[in-house]
Parts: sequence; structure tokens; C-alpha cells
Amino acid sequence: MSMKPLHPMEPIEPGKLERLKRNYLVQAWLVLMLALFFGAALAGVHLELAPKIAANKTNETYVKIPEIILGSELAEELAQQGEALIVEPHTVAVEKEQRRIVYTIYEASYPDGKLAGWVAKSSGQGYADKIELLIGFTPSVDTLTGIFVLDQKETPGLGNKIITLDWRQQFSNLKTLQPIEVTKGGASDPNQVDAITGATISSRSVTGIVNNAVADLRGPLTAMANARGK
Amino acid sequence: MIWVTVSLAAATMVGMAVTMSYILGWANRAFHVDVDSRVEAVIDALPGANCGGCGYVGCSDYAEAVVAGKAPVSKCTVGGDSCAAALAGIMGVEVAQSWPYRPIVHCGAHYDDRLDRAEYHGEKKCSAANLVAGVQGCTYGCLGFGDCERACEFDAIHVIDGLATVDYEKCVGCGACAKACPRNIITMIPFKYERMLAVTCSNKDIGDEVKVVCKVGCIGCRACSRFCSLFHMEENLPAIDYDKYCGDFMEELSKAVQKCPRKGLVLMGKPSPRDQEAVSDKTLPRVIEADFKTTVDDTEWWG
Amino acid sequence: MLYFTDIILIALGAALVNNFVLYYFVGICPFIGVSRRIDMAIGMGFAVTFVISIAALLSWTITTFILMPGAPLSKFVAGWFMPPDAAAKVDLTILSYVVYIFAIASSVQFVEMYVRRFYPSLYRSFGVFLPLITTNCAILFACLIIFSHIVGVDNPADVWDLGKSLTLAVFGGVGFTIAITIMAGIREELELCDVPQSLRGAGITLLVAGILAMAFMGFTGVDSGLKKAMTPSPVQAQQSSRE
Amino acid sequence: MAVAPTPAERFIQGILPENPVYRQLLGLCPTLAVTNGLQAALTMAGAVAFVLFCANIVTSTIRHLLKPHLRIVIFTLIIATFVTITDRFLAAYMYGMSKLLGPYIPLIIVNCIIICRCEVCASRQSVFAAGADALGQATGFALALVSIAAVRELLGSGMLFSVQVLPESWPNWVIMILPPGAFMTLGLLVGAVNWFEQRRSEQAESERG
Repeated sequence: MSMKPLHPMEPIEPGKLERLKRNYLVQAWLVLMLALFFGAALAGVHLELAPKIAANKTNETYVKIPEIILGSELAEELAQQGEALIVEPHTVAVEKEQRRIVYTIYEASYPDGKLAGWVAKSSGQGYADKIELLIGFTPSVDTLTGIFVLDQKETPGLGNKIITLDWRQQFSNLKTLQPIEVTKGGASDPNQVDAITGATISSRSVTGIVNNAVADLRGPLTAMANARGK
Repeated sequence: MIWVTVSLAAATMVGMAVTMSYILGWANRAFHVDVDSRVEAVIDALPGANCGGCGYVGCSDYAEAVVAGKAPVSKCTVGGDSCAAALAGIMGVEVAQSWPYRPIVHCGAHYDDRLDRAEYHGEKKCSAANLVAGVQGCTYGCLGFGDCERACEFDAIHVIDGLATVDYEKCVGCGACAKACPRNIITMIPFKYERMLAVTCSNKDIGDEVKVVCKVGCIGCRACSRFCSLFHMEENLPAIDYDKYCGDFMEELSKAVQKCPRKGLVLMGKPSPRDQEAVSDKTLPRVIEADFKTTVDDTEWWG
Repeated sequence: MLYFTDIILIALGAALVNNFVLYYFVGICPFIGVSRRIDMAIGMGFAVTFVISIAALLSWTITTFILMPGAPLSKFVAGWFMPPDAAAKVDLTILSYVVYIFAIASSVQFVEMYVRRFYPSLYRSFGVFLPLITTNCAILFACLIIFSHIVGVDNPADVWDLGKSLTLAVFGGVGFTIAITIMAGIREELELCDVPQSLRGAGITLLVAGILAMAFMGFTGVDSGLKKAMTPSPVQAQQSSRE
Repeated sequence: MAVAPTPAERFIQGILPENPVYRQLLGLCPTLAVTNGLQAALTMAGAVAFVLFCANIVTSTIRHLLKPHLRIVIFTLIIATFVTITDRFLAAYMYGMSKLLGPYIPLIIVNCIIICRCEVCASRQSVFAAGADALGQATGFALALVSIAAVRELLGSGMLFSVQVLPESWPNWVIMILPPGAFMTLGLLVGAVNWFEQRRSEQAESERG
């Protein structure tokens, strides 16, 4: 068979291998290999570390619960005795203004099974950003035991004084039946707290979050306490 | 559980990479813009500093202009001659012989030549003084506060006796002084020779008005344009056609220089050996600050 | 109504109160680099706003349908190999950063090609900024904020939908545009000032940015105040219901 | 042609002559955002160092396989992976810090320092040189971060590493901890570094002349 002379201008038919090489997926083989490898590696890291991170997240709340419910002295005493409160998380859903709000509630009981109190996680708008609080109730839900600020970005030096123990202590032993009020300069009424100088809005925000949570949760928590008592 | 998560993660990544490369590959073909291959070659040859020194937005903009034939190949100051040669190679043109551009100060009035001066109490900057009327009689001439001197990175322009004077030994032709001058009396011209003839006045008013404000300013007598065809008058002021400027006109030019009643046509550029010899035994004048000092307290203008 | 309030608050927060550049410090590189002229600053601002919206759309979609625990697509695929309740726990959120940056990079490239093909004049005016945007932190930051409002939120009612995510993105971009345009305006005036030699360029720009940030601090609390004004105080509502 | 710098020289270059923050003005976002305290700044510097080092090493290892038009994609992929790993490690072992740094850890992905080093150095140099370069740049970045954080924390709260250093009577300059303080501190420090550099070059010139 005689071979047709190749015309100089005639394009040479690309071979199968050539065509394959020009495919952009083949060109990107390194990207694909790396993606495969890194994807697997990341999943490995995730499986290894995820439980630890989850534990960190819950611990952040759990370590504070004894202090909120019992106060720091009693909590320390308990810890010295090598005992700890048993904490059990619940969720409580409240219907309000066509919106369903879900609270995380921690039920804390003494090692002997006696109810020590309730802690609710609640958050709301502060002066600068979201404020996240833990609010402690007595077993009968008629009194607050204290609050703790989990997360805030208030102005340093002014609004961020809401994290100080001095200011937070005002909330312990307040009655839950009526809303807490913020005053400037000397709280006289039983249900009043002093505003931080120069940070009235931050103080009001915290109080507002507490009032909201109390209003929402007093009913459900009382019901839960009663159910437990029976 | 473990293996499902791991393989699902890997599969997600690979799936994403595949989707991405297919979409981008498709887009590359679907949205294909026919780019002249020369544009890409020019972009590669340019330094890629995107400095805007060429007067275009960036290197790619300039590259397009070059390929479109709208811009000369020698505009890139960063790349210099080698870059121009490379672009010329791509475009298949020869680099036109390019002359070094150097600034010319179109004012010849030293401090004592200016008339009708007033005390100026403001900030000692041309840009500020230019906003105030009546600092000196001439509204075209050099103000002498040295904005150009501050703009120069090469220490090549100084205010000497109230007039900005270029030191052509040091000047590299960056054009910073021309940009800095608020009165736009510094222009960049091609230096075809070591020394070029220049009109040292920018005053466009009629002769009588010029005489009131300046001892040396151009009165628009047209003598130069009568003797030399390189001159043409624009608004009472002669301008030299530097495109045609060459040695053939030397005779006409020297005649025009002689005939100028205000001695406003001056050769500018690097000093000739004869000049250097003539002043070799004298000490050069020191740089003198502009003397527009206020008689009142320096701080007063702050209010 | 409540949803509307949320949208307004997110928009206000992203554009002014918690301005991306002046409060969160993201997108500083173009803020310093491309703020020399007002027209360029506006071009950059629009380019960022556009890309940030596309990136938000993509990241919301990918996170909701593939990455988050119990997302429909991954649940469906995992369901072939494992029981449904285990499949619902498959968590691919670790891939989020990689996926986001890829979504951003490819959408930037896609937009660049598209604009170049169909709107050459637009490409001329702001196409040059597009490649710079890939490494702009503001875009990735918007994706991360959206991520934090989808995954790991305690309250299902607080999970952001597409509308809220897009609001954040668009108004984050608007905030960026505002900041960079103001900055460019100030810098054009600064050209006329006698700045100490060593502070010229980045130094003075950062100092001015500091003063600008101080001015924007004045917006702090505006959103919380507005929220109070727009939602009836629950305590009052409770009291009135008691009466 | 200039002699290519040795790894040791590369290391030293990164610390001051080519300091990523002060000289190249790269990676400003974390520089401003996390410098209100020394601890956060050091953690951030550590995270960046880890990512930079790993990314440089990996890039340098595969440098012969890179195709020009895909290289940026590959750099991004590598960097994003290492950043994710760093982020999770911090969340698992330094939870408080991870919460404090928040989104600024993932934002390392778009930190120009790293992609710049991959592009300029690691994709052309041997593994050893790339590693030295990464360490130098990371040290320079850490120095810049620590210097800014020290100024801000000291003036803003009178403390260093959360330990009271200035007397209690020091009126805390709260503004230093807030965003404006970050911009101003960095602006003034950049000015100061420029000033020193100018003075040094002037001195060198006068000695020569």
C-alpha cells in the first residue's frame, strides 16, 4: 500500500493519547490527586479531633454550673470533697410571637439525687454584639442564683465590666416574679440592679436578656420541677 | 462510619474540583474572546509593574494599545530600551530613534526681573501661592517656591535667585517637575542635541502688559518668527517646532537669538566645554532661597 | 415583620456598625492599596460587592445542602452505606474552608471571563480588580460569618436562610465600598499636604484609617437601639398581657 | 548575576530587611485584628508560622510537577488544608484561644504572606531553602505582631501577657484596644521603621561620600 504523501498544510489527526492529554481534567491531575488526598486527610483529622472539640464546648458551660448555682465558695467546697453536681441537659421550646425559641436547660442535681437548681443558656443583643449568658435558678424557680457571661464583645473598660463578679453578684437572690430593673446610682428596691457607670446600655441589655429568659422559662421550669418532685 | 466519612469527604473534594474545572473549561471556551496572540506576547515582554508610567491604566492596557497601533513601543519607562526592542520585535516594527526628553523651564525672570511683587504671607509653596492673586505681577511666570525642587528625586532642579533652574547633568527626564509645577511652565522636550534652544517665557499677554510685570518677558514682537521658520506665534508667544528642529536651521536660529530684544531665547542643556572654561575660575553662585518673606510674624497666617 | 426587622438589623450591622474594614479589619490590603483615587476605589467597591454576593450564594448553598450535619445531599449519599440515623450525623464541615476558597476563586474567574466576553467596557473599568479580589479576606470572611449562622446554632429559628445571608453579603460589600471611598476622598486631599517623609504612603493612610475607625465607632449601639425600637419590649408585652 | 542567597541569608532577610508587615505591608488583616493582647498575637504568629512552613515545604516538594496556569489553585488548596488542620488543633487543645481568634484563623488562607512566599520562593527553591525562608518570614511576622501587641496591650490595659506591668494608677487608654488604636499603632510603627531605615541609608551614604 502506497502511503499518501502528507500535505504540508493538512492537520495531523491527533492520536487518542494526544486528545487525552489535552483534556483539562487530565491536565489538572495534580489538583485532583491533592484534592482526594487532602479531603481524606481532613476527614481523618475531623474524626480524630471532633469529639475533643465537642467536649471543649460542653465543658465550657459545665464547669461554670456549680459556681452559678451554689456560689463560688460552696462550689469549691464541693469540689474539695471530690464530688460534683450531676448535670443533665434538656431543651425547652417556647412559642412566642409566632416564633419558636429553643432554650438549652441544664438540670443540676447533687450526687444523692436531690435537685440543686437549673441553669439556662440565653443570648441577646448587647451594645456591640451578641451577649451569651448562663442564668441560674433555684430548684423552685422562684429565685435567681446568679448569672455568668459566656460570650460578649462590649467596649473594653466600660461595657465589658459586665463580666466582673462584683456586678454579676447583684443578680443572685433576685426574685423571678417581677422583672428586674436597672437604676443609676444605688439600687434600693429589692429587684433593682445598679448600672455600670458609662455602660448603661450594656447593663440594660444583660438585664433584658435575663428578664426575657425568666419570663419564658418560669412556667416550663416550674412544671419540670414539679414533675420531678412527684 | 469512619470510612464513609473519609471517602465522602474525599469524594466531595474531588467532585468539587471536577465540577469546577469543567465549568471553568466550558466558560473558557464559551466566553472565549479572541485575543490577538501578540497582546499576550507583549504583556509577557512588559515588566508587569502596572505602574501607569506609560499613561495607560496598566501593562495590559498599554499592550492592547501597542498592538492596536495606537501607542509607540518605546513608552515603557521601567523596561527601557531592551523592553522597547522586545516589543518592536513582536510588532515587527523598528524602534524609532527616541530622544531623551528633558524639562525646559519657560521662564527667564530672576527675582529682580519681576515687577509688581506683593508680600505673600501664605504657605511657602507654589501650589498654594498660585491660588492667591498678586503674589507677583506676572501670572504666568515661575513663582520660585520650589515645588519642582521638592518633586525632583534626583536633585536636578533648584530655585536659583527666584527661578527654577534645571541641572541637566543630573536630570534623567522623569518629568516629575513638569507635573509638580502649578503654572505648567515646565515642558518636556526631546533633546536632539546636548543643548536646545528654548523660549524662556510663558506670558501670553500683549507686549505693553508684559513690560509692566517683567523686565525680560516676551513682548510678542515676532522678530524670531520672521528670521526662523521654526518659530510660530501662539497667543503673543513664539513656540519652537521641536519635531523639525535640527542642525539645518542653525543659522536661522542664531539670527533669531540675536534679534530677540528681550534676550528670551536661550540655549539650554549641558554646559558646553567653552562655558565651563569661562566660569572655571569663578565660584558658582550659591543656591538662593526665594525671598518672598513676610514682614509680619511668621505664624500669623495660621489665624 | 420580625423577619423584616432581622434583615434591616443585619444590613445596618454589616454596612455601618460592624463595618468589615474598620471594625473587623478584613479587606485591609485593597483598602490601603487601591484607595488612591476615588474612581478606582468605587470600582473596587462594586467589584467586591458583586463577588461577595456570589460567594455568599454559593457558600450558603453548599453548606446547607452538602456540608452541615444532616444536609440533604450528604445524608442521601451516606444513606446507601449506613443506617439513616448515622447518615444524618455525617459531618463534612471540616471541608468548609477549602470549599469556600475554591468557590470564591472559581466564581471570580468565571465572572471575569463572563464580563470580559459580554461587557468589554465594564471589564475595562473594573475587570482589573477582579484577580485581586480572590485573596481579599472580606469575601471569605462573609462566607465564614454565614457559616457560623448555619452550623452549630442552638436555636433552629436563628439559622440564617438565603435571604439573610445575601443581605449580610451585599451590605458587607456596601460597607466596604463606603469605607474605601471615604478613604480615597481623604487621600486625594492628603496629596496636597506636607506629610513627614517617613509617614508618606502606608503610614499616613493607616493613621487616617484609625481616625475613620473612631468615627465609625459612633455607630456602635445604633443597631441594638433600633432593635429595641422595632420590637415591643417583651417585659412590657408581658405586663400588658397580664393586665 | 547576583549570587543566590543561602538558606541562612534567606532566614535573616525575612526578619527585618524584608519584614512582611513593616517592609512589604503584607498580611495586615491579622496584624490589626489580633494584636490587642500578646497571647493572641503569639498564637496567631504560631499558627501562621506552622501554615507557612508546611505550605512552603509541600510546595517545594512538588515544584517540578506544577503547571504554570494551575499553580495558584494548588497553592490555595495546600494552604487551605493546613489552615483547617491548624484551626481544628487549636479548637481541640487551646479552646479559649481558638474562640478568641475566631474567624481570623481561617482567614490565614487569604493571608498574602503565605501565597506570596509560595509563589516567589518555594515554587523555585529546594526544600531546605524554602523551609529557611518560611522560618525567616514567620519570625519577621511574629516580631511585627508582638511589637504591635506589646504597645497596644501596655498602653491599653497597662498589662503584658495579662500581667499588670504599669502601676494601677495608669489610666488605661481604652482606645488602644479598640480598632482605631490598631490602625494608629501600626501607622506610627510603620513610620518609625521607615524613619530608621532612611536615617541608616543616609548615614551609609554620607560615609561612602
